[in-house]
Amino acid sequence: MRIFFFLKEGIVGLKRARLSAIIAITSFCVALTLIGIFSVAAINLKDTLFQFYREIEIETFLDPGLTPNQINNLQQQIQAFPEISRVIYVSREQALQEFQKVFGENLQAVLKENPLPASFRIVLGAGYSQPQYVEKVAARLNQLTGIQEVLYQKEIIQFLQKYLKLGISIGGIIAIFLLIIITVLVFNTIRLTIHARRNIIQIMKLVGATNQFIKGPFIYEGILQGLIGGILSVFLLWIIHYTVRYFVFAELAMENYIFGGLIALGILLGLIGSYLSVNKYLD
Amino acid sequence: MRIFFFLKEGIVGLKRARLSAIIAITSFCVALTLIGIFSVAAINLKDTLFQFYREIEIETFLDPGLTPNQINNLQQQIQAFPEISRVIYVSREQALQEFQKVFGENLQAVLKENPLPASFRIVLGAGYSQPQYVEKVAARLNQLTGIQEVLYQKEIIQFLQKYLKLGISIGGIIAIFLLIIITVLVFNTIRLTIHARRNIIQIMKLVGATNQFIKGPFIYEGILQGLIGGILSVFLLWIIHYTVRYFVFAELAMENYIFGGLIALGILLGLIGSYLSVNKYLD
Amino acid sequence: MIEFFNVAVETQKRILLEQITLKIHKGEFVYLIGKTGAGKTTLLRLIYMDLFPTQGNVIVDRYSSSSIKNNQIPFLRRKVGVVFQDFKLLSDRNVYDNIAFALQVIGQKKKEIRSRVLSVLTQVGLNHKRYHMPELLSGGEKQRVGIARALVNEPFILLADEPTGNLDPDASRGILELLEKINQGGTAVCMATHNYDLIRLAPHRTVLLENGRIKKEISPENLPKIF
Amino acid sequence: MIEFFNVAVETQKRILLEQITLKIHKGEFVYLIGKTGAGKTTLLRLIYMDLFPTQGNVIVDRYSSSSIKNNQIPFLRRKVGVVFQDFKLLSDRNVYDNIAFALQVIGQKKKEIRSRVLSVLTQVGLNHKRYHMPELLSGGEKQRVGIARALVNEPFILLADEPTGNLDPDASRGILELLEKINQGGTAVCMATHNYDLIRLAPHRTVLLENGRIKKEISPENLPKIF
Ligand SMILES: Nc1ncnc2c1ncn2[C@@H]1O[C@H](COP(=O)(O)OP(=O)(O)OP(=O)(O)O)[C@@H](O)[C@H]1O
Ligand SMILES: Nc1ncnc2c1ncn2[C@@H]1O[C@H](COP(=O)(O)OP(=O)(O)OP(=O)(O)O)[C@@H](O)[C@H]1O
Ligand SMILES: [Mg+2]
Ligand SMILES: [Mg+2]
Repeated sequence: MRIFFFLKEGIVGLKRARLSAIIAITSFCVALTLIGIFSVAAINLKDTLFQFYREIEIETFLDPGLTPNQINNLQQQIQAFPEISRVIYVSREQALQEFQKVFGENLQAVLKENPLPASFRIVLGAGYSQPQYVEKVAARLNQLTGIQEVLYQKEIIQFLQKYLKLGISIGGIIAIFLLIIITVLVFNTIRLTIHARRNIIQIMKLVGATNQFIKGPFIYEGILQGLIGGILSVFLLWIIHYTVRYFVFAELAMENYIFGGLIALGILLGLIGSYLSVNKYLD
Repeated sequence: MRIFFFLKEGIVGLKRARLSAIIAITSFCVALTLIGIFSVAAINLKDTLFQFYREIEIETFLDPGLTPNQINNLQQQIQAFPEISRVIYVSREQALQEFQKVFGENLQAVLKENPLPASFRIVLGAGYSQPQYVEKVAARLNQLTGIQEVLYQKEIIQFLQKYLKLGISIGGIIAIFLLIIITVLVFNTIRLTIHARRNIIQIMKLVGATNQFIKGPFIYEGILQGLIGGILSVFLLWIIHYTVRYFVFAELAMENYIFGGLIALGILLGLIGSYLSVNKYLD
Repeated sequence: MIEFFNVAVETQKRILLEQITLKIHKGEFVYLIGKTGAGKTTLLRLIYMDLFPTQGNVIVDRYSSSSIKNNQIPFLRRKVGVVFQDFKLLSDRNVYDNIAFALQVIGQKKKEIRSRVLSVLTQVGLNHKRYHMPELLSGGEKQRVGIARALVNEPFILLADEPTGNLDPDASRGILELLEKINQGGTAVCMATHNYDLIRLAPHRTVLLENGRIKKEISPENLPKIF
Repeated sequence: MIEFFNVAVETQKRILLEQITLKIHKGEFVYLIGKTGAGKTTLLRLIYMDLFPTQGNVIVDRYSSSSIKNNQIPFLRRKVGVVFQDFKLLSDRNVYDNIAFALQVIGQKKKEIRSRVLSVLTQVGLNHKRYHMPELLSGGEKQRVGIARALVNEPFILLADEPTGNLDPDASRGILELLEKINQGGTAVCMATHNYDLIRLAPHRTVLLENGRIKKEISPENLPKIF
């Protein structure tokens, strides 16, 4: 009964205070859109990094004196590492051919002998292609007998590790501030829309409305504003996402939970914001 | 005369509508702080990238048969490239020593002969350490006679180039949206603070105030709000910057013009926002 | 039913009311007169507890100003109909909704609300303007909406703060007749007024305020001698 | 000086005023009477051009409703003092500043403002409350602030919309005397009122509105026969 009355009053309230409602809804919409853009940026950055890490290979050079049997043994030993998904054997001959391709020179012709060792190319499992695992695996590989040298794309991994920490810190700080700031801005807007109607609250009190009763419509109005703003921000974000995919970067990823999250966040902010704001006008 | 009256009225207006003023100023403050955080993030990202690029080296392997004279000639030829700041000669012996350090094996002992060529290590000038220059310089070096092979950190440069475009696109889009959204939010706040006093504008009109006269105090109030919000955001940003430097990342850079820019942006937004908003209540 | 015990209201600057001892009985009709600024509105605000005495005690129905809890005040106000000097209409809804609001507040059913609002609108003669917004009404019409809102709740007492200040003599007489009819139905009425013509027309107990004190209480029989 | 030529004001729903032809001369004192909702406030709004006729023409000073430009309206209003039925005080500043505002608008010097505000505050008897905020004033006091604000500009005509509606008889008489004094100083006065006692006390030309039309114009000599 009452819920319906509040809901109806909330809807009617939006119509009555049209300017305030429009302003509050646009505030919600743009604020949530901003959060949405950030979320999309974050998941894309994450995806990109993971994709890169998936391509990381470790190369282990083998002692020259190993018999085929020993090599086989070693390969099985490495294969058993939980972090490792594939181990590819590269013989000395294959290594020489590759060297020739890269350096364009027939080493064997110059040196009479193949100076290159045989090696394993090791690809890490999906869950483990992250710098800390790469280094751990590399260290453990180094301790195996028969392995002469462990090489991996140290430079890129170090580069990423060095700036990843910074990037995550800065990103995290920005995300926190973004949320705080958006919350402050949206709450301010709600507060002002209610402030513009403070005399109405005053009159409601004078004709005997309980505080609960006064709050009701304002809170439902806030929730509705958040909901509508959230739905609009979903549209907006979808359009932005589509446009960016079309014109700038076709691989831009998107997760559906972001849409749901924005609407939920809108409702939550509307609820809390209007609840706190209207309370200031009740003793 | 009038300017002073408006300014005084603007200040008095802030006091009279204290709640509105506080809300508007906090909105300005947090919005500008957000923009400040973004600017700091942007300049740091830029700095980091440049710092990384400054460390890019190009290595050119020389034909084995060159005489010291020819090498000298070549070095001078390369030195003359406008993009290049330093050229370091690495002789075959030095290269061999370095190889031994990295691979731990005495190549010469095994091979009887040093298979490694002499090389130039080339460092690009400050303005040119960017991927497009690196590739161009490398291509031009390749065409010089006496040079066998040009090597550079292709992987990292390609990695950066691939994701830099994406990063700059996303960053740019976010920056534009951020500015639009912040502007919308701040304008909404100003609009509502004026909306809450619409009856005062109505009364001003009725006692014969010209539109100019009505606007004056509101615009000065808006400018003051922007100014105060800007100054507060500078403090806030300074504190955040200091805290991040202290606890997270000591090398975080900061430019003073960001502080000035925030205050200027606050004043500008306050001016335009209040001008547009108050105009809606005048025919 | 309403009792003031040696009530005083003071602000930092000055005394608004002092030594007010007054009793309004069930179903009584009381005029409150006095110069502008004498304290009539202040006295009425004490009754609907929009203001609390700084000294003494006001008892309304079973509530006392010294012990009433914040969450009891709305329930007190539902039993006290108030007509405000400055109307205090909700500017965001039309006449019908303004009046209906006082019933929605106490959780009345829609059908019941409709019949009661229409009946009270007919009483004050504004049925034809029920869908107007307050800003489109003349001063007198706003006043009548305020009276209708105060009546619709069937309060045990109606406080009217100069309800005829904005009305022409005919309309004033109409309002007075309305209030008397309500009073005859058992509702007490306490009306602050400057319009002595009305008091002459319908003499009732009259309380004269001066500078925040009760100067005189005049019984209906003695009234003709005063004016 | 003020002329209405066959003026009508219509809204979508109904006619608020029609066939109004009226002339108010320099220095005249005119009462506007009529039932509540008759159109008195609407007629006054036409004079200070808060409303425009849908038919006919209103001429005030050298401005005509059919040709006045938006940016001329403020200058017209500076010559027309208006006392509003609902006061329309600026709630964000005190009594002194409310009155001073009407002078700041026209760019008066601070010293001049001070002396004129204080003089007009003394005229309406509110000097001691000059630093009060409007919400702390009684209805009658607010009314007097409104009158003071209307007077401070030394207008050529003063429009008063029921200025005594919230005042006790003594105070009403005081206001009327004030208006008459102003009128004797050469300022025209047009006062909408329900208070026939005042008209009897100070008879002047009286215009009776009914249902948006001028029912009768009564000259001062004929007034006693009417009431
Ligand atoms: N909160 C307050 N603080 C200070 N003074 C106040 C406050 N409220 C009212 N007053 C003053 O108290 C006095 C009595 O005010 P009140 O409104 O009760 O008068 P009133 O008898 O209703 O007058 P009127 O007939 O003009 O309506 C007035 O002088 C008013 O200025
Ligand atoms: N903008 C409007 N739209 C529709 N109707 C209006 C508008 N303004 C006024 N009215 C109506 O016009 C009529 C005349 O109103 P007006 O305020 O002029 O009356 P009045 O003579 O001043 O009455 P009172 O003595 O009660 O103040 C009223 O019935 C009012 O409801
Ligand atoms: Mg009063
Ligand atoms: Mg009127």
